[in-house]
Amino acid sequence: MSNRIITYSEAIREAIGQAMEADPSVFMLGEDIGIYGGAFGVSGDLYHRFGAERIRDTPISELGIVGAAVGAALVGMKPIVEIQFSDFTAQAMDQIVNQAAKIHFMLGGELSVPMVLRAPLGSGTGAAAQHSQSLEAWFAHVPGLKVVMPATAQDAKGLLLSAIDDPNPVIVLEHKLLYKTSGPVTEDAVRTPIGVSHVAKHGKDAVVVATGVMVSRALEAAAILAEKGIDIAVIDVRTLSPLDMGPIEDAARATGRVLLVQEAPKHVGFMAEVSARLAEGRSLYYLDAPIKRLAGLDVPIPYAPQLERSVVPQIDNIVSAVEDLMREP
Amino acid sequence: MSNRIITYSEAIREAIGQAMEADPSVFMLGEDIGIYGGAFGVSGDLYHRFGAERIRDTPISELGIVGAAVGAALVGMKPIVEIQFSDFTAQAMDQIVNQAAKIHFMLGGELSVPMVLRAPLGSGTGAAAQHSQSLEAWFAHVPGLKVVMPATAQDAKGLLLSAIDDPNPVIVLEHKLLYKTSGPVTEDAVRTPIGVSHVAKHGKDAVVVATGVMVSRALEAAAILAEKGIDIAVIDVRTLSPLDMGPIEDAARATGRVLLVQEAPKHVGFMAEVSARLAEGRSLYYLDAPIKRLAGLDVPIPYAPQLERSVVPQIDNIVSAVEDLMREP
Amino acid sequence: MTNTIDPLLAHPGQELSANAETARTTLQGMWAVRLFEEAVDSLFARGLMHGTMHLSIGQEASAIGASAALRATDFITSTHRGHGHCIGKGADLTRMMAELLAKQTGYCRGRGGSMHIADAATGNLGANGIVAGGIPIAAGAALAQKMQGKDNVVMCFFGDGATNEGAFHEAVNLAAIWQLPVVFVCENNKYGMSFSTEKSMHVEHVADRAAAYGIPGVRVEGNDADAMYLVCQEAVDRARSGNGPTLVESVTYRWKGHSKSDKNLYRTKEEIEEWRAKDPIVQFENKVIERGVLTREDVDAIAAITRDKIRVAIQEATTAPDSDPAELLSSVFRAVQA
Amino acid sequence: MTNTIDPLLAHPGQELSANAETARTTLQGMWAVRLFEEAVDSLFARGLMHGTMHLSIGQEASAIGASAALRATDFITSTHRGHGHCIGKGADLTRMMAELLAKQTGYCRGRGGSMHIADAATGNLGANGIVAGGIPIAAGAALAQKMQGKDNVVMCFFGDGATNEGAFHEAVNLAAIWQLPVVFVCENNKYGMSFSTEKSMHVEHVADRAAAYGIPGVRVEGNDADAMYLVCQEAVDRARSGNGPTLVESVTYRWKGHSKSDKNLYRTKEEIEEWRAKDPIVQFENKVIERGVLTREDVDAIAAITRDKIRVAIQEATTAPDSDPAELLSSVFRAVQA
Ligand SMILES: Cc1ncc(C[n+]2csc(CCOP(=O)(O)OP(=O)(O)O)c2C)c(N)n1
Ligand SMILES: Cc1ncc(C[n+]2csc(CCOP(=O)(O)OP(=O)(O)O)c2C)c(N)n1
Ligand SMILES: [Mg+2]
Ligand SMILES: [Mg+2]
Repeated sequence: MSNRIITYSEAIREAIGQAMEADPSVFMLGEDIGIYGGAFGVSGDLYHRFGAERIRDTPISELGIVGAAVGAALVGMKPIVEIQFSDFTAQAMDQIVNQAAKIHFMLGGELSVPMVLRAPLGSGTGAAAQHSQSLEAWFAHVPGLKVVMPATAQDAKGLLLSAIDDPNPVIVLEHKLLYKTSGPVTEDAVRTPIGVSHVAKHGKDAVVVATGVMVSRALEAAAILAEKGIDIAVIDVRTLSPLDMGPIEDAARATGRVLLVQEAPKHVGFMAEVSARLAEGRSLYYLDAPIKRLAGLDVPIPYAPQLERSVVPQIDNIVSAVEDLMREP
Repeated sequence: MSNRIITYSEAIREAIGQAMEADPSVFMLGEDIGIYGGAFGVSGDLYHRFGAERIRDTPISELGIVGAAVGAALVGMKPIVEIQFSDFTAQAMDQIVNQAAKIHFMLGGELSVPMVLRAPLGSGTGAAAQHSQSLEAWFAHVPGLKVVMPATAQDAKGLLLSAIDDPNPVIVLEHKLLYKTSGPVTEDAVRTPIGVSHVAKHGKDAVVVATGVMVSRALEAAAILAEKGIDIAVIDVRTLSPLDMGPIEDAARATGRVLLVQEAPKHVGFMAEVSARLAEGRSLYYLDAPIKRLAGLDVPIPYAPQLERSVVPQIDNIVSAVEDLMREP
Repeated sequence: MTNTIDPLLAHPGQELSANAETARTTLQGMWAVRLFEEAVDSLFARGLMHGTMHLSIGQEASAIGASAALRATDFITSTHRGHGHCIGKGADLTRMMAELLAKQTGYCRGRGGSMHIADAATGNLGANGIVAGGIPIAAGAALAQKMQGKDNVVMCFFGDGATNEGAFHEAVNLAAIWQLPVVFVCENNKYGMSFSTEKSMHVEHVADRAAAYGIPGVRVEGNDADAMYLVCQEAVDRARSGNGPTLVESVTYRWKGHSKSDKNLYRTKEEIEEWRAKDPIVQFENKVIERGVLTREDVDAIAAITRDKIRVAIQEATTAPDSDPAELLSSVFRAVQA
Repeated sequence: MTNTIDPLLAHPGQELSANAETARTTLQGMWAVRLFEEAVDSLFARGLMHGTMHLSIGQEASAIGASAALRATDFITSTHRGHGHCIGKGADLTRMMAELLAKQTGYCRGRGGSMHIADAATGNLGANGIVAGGIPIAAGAALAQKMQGKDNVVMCFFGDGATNEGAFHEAVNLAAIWQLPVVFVCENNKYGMSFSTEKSMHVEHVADRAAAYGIPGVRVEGNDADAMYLVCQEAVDRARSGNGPTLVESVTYRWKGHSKSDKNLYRTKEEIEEWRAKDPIVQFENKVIERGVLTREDVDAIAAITRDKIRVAIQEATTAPDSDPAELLSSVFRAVQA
């Protein structure tokens, strides 16, 4: 089981390739995933390896595509849908939420929908408000969906493999800025378990809980903070639903100070749930400072680079937020 | 300004009628709102009063309907869209979220979308998983949308009137079980301000924060608890976005104990935000007990009456939850 | 013990009313739908049933005639008005009734109710509470058949109103470009709730919409089980032999209101009466008797036998255990295999 | 000070190339689109522009010919590939360029970029980053005209790929049943990103899809400004006189890749060359010269003048202040009137 440094995109492509080799019922469908290789180049050469039937280009019809995946999944296939930008899941919400998420439960348990829906999310590419959202909170709020957000190349592969194995619909949200980042990735088809939060870094002074691209920003902030003598833990919430609070609560108890970081707008976002769970877990009795959230501003993502940067947390914002937290009470 | 006892449905209808009389640019569009009078009878006789042009029946095309409302709103009309069940907003999410919510900001501020979208939400009618969701958290998470949930007949009228006045898109989520409930409602077109939480009942031992039908359940629970010597405050969060935390924080400080109640599944639901805001508001330093949430189970809403009741908070669940809260620490 | 109607038999290219065997199964099927729904109507009226109901009384020939063109291994997707489709595909009447009565033995263990009956064993991929929700699903199931190299067909039922949804457009287009083995059966009962097809479309016939997808669009008298069967048989053959989808428009009518809240303000008594006169069961009974395929006694016996099955269904369902809240939390996800 | 091209002039029923005045405005419009986008392409390549860009070079006759059929009070909705539509409707070139350069003086104050340019003053209700997102909006704006008793028309631009979206279906149906004053202009450039119309539809022409809505569907050579104008003029007249929508299929081609990430793997060099040979500007120039309406010197002067306007646009935009983060939080909602 050797490791190489490959990109996050390559890791996803490798996972799909290995799953398709292992199981003829796995196939991919989406817009421009064939000869074009995907809007973000993720499917790449898979079309040449597996052909047009299994790397299936579709018309621009997100609702139809997801619905077709649901139908195929019901009768024994294991479709992987790529939605070009996660913003366009808005077009397909009926099939995702009213169909895929509910079928197993609502129809009594005999049928199930082993579908994977992959979509890039997040800002940072100058694509403006309709191509830059972080909508993970929508999916996490829907019973019947599992929701993962890989933050590393290894997890991009490992979580996707677990998602493909899973007999339930799994939403895989990939941050666009991560596609070109690299990291060590096992050659073998090693699974990252769904439903397990990951301690990306241990630390004793405070804990930063983050998702997606914010995990790497938190780790960079940790390095800066270390120089200032502040030792933070970083927890990567790889799975938003079902949520594993174990490592988060352990770190919160151990450090007494918690910063929650997300790119999405703050209001009714995912990190509100982490905060509420900590409250229910009696954080009241062990925290040294109020739980702090650092999140995107409650605005649509603007186009201009300086505007875009200003509305979502950057490394220095995380550094300052931790410093503020350390000054409490 | 006299008050009569009328139903929540009648109050909505009255608001629409008064707004349409006052302003020729106000009109309604939706499925079966004309001669049928609306799936829940809300539009009632408006069709006979205002005719088929202004009480406009549409084909079954939620995305098209909302999009048409957006377009009409852009050029000076004030459309009120009725979506038959709020679950079907899933069909229209692109127009609601990628268009209506973003246009004013994204296009630079000249254009705006003075649209109202009304939709019934919630369980309790045996309509099962695709007709019973409470999706308020989705909308509240989207910058550019205002979101209200009237809990009384007066507010059903007053918040709708404010929504119609508002130059921005407002989502009005009405609980189906409230349509037939009655209360005193001013005859005049009195507005309930958007963005103001309401103290439905004062109390000194604990505060219950609730939305929609949970407000009346909380008030009924309060009566039962009063007999047991427990005096609770009840806050009606009439506007989910923008959220007014003032009365909530005041009551939390005054009582030291907080129960948050929503019908929607707990995970990443609206009340997580209230909890997180309290945490940020330094609740750590003044609360006597951990903040507690009482919410729907994280399951799709089932059909069978006994199942349906078991998955969302009932009056006795609120009573027990408050009692538990009082036993802390 | 199952409580189903006899499997639908059909002889390709031959009318259902042409011989005793197929005439019998057809009549049984139509009676089962009619009597099941009459029972439901009455249970509902007496407060013994919960939720809402969409009855297809008056449309029995459409569901039963169409289903007769399918094999057991073929699939269907259905709608909120789906009792007929379920029965046509071979559902157990007791389990259907148990579902509507919110019982643990119901098809959905009481979690779905009338709008969500599915039956994996008979290839019923589910009724759907979302108008047009099943259409993309049908296309996907058909895609799977093609990819798996199977020759099963998917029959996709939906209403006239559903053809105004984007889901219809996207799904039919996918089926057309990929030439999928699916038959789109639009049951045009003239209204989507209260909105008539004259108002909801600017074309005369739903079948005209096939032109946008380059697939055949066929209009058929949906109250005539024979006609329905023959048209669907041809469409099923086309699909099965790899020649792609067909849009079948079954012209029919629902006698009852859309659902329980319907006051029938959008249509006239005369119109309803006109269509009651075109009762698909009476028409078929008269035809088989005229043809000498069955006697009056035969057809009466069929109705009586079916009535018994419905009685059994109600009895068995009523005495079944109520559905169990304890299992809900563990039923959201299928367990992951270790 | 504004930096716009001359308002598009047209004489109903007469080709744009038929007289000097209209020939001049048409050429100016097409050159403005071409040169604006060439400038954008180069700014982008040099790293001076941000985000992504969708260029309509090669499609200029379609946007400009169609717009020529509109009045100032008419409306348009546009797409991700919308520079031509904006310019055709009279947008200020400096403000467009400023938007793309992320400036405070841009149409969207730097918040929207290329995909979101709107201009209330000229009736441009906005480009749209969502494929087919503008189509229901156009129907709604047209509904408003009708309800307000105005005789304005809405011209709705979208691509061939957009016709596969449910939004197209639902919106065109609404426009058809309500006979709204809207002209649906589908710019069929043969591809939705990499997916060709041969693969994405099972009908030959986008115009065939009009049949599903009972509205006229007209196919026109989109690289011929005259043809485009005449067909749109007729459709606009139809709409304005209360006779409902038309689906115009403008057959054209984009020379450049879909966006910056495009490696053109899905089409051949030959195909691109074939279409480059059908350059809409060259065609129109040759035609007006042949007709003796303008001279070679005239047409060269038009190009030169337009080139200057683009130069001014870049210069003015470049020196404008960057857009300001401080105002964002207060810009999400329009303030409520007290
Ligand atoms: C997406 C969606 N919109 C609206 C509804 C509400 N609704 C349920 S059935 C119905 C009418 C459907 O008409 P049609 O498709 O013709 O079927 P029919 O009821 O006539 O059998 C409507 C509007 C729904 N269930 N789903
Ligand atoms: C709903 C949606 N799906 C997908 C995309 C990504 N996308 C942007 S443009 C485009 C191709 C559009 O094709 P067409 O409508 O033919 O317009 P063209 O680009 O050819 O002008 C795609 C797939 C999008 N922006 N919106
Ligand atoms: Mg119908
Ligand atoms: Mg195109």
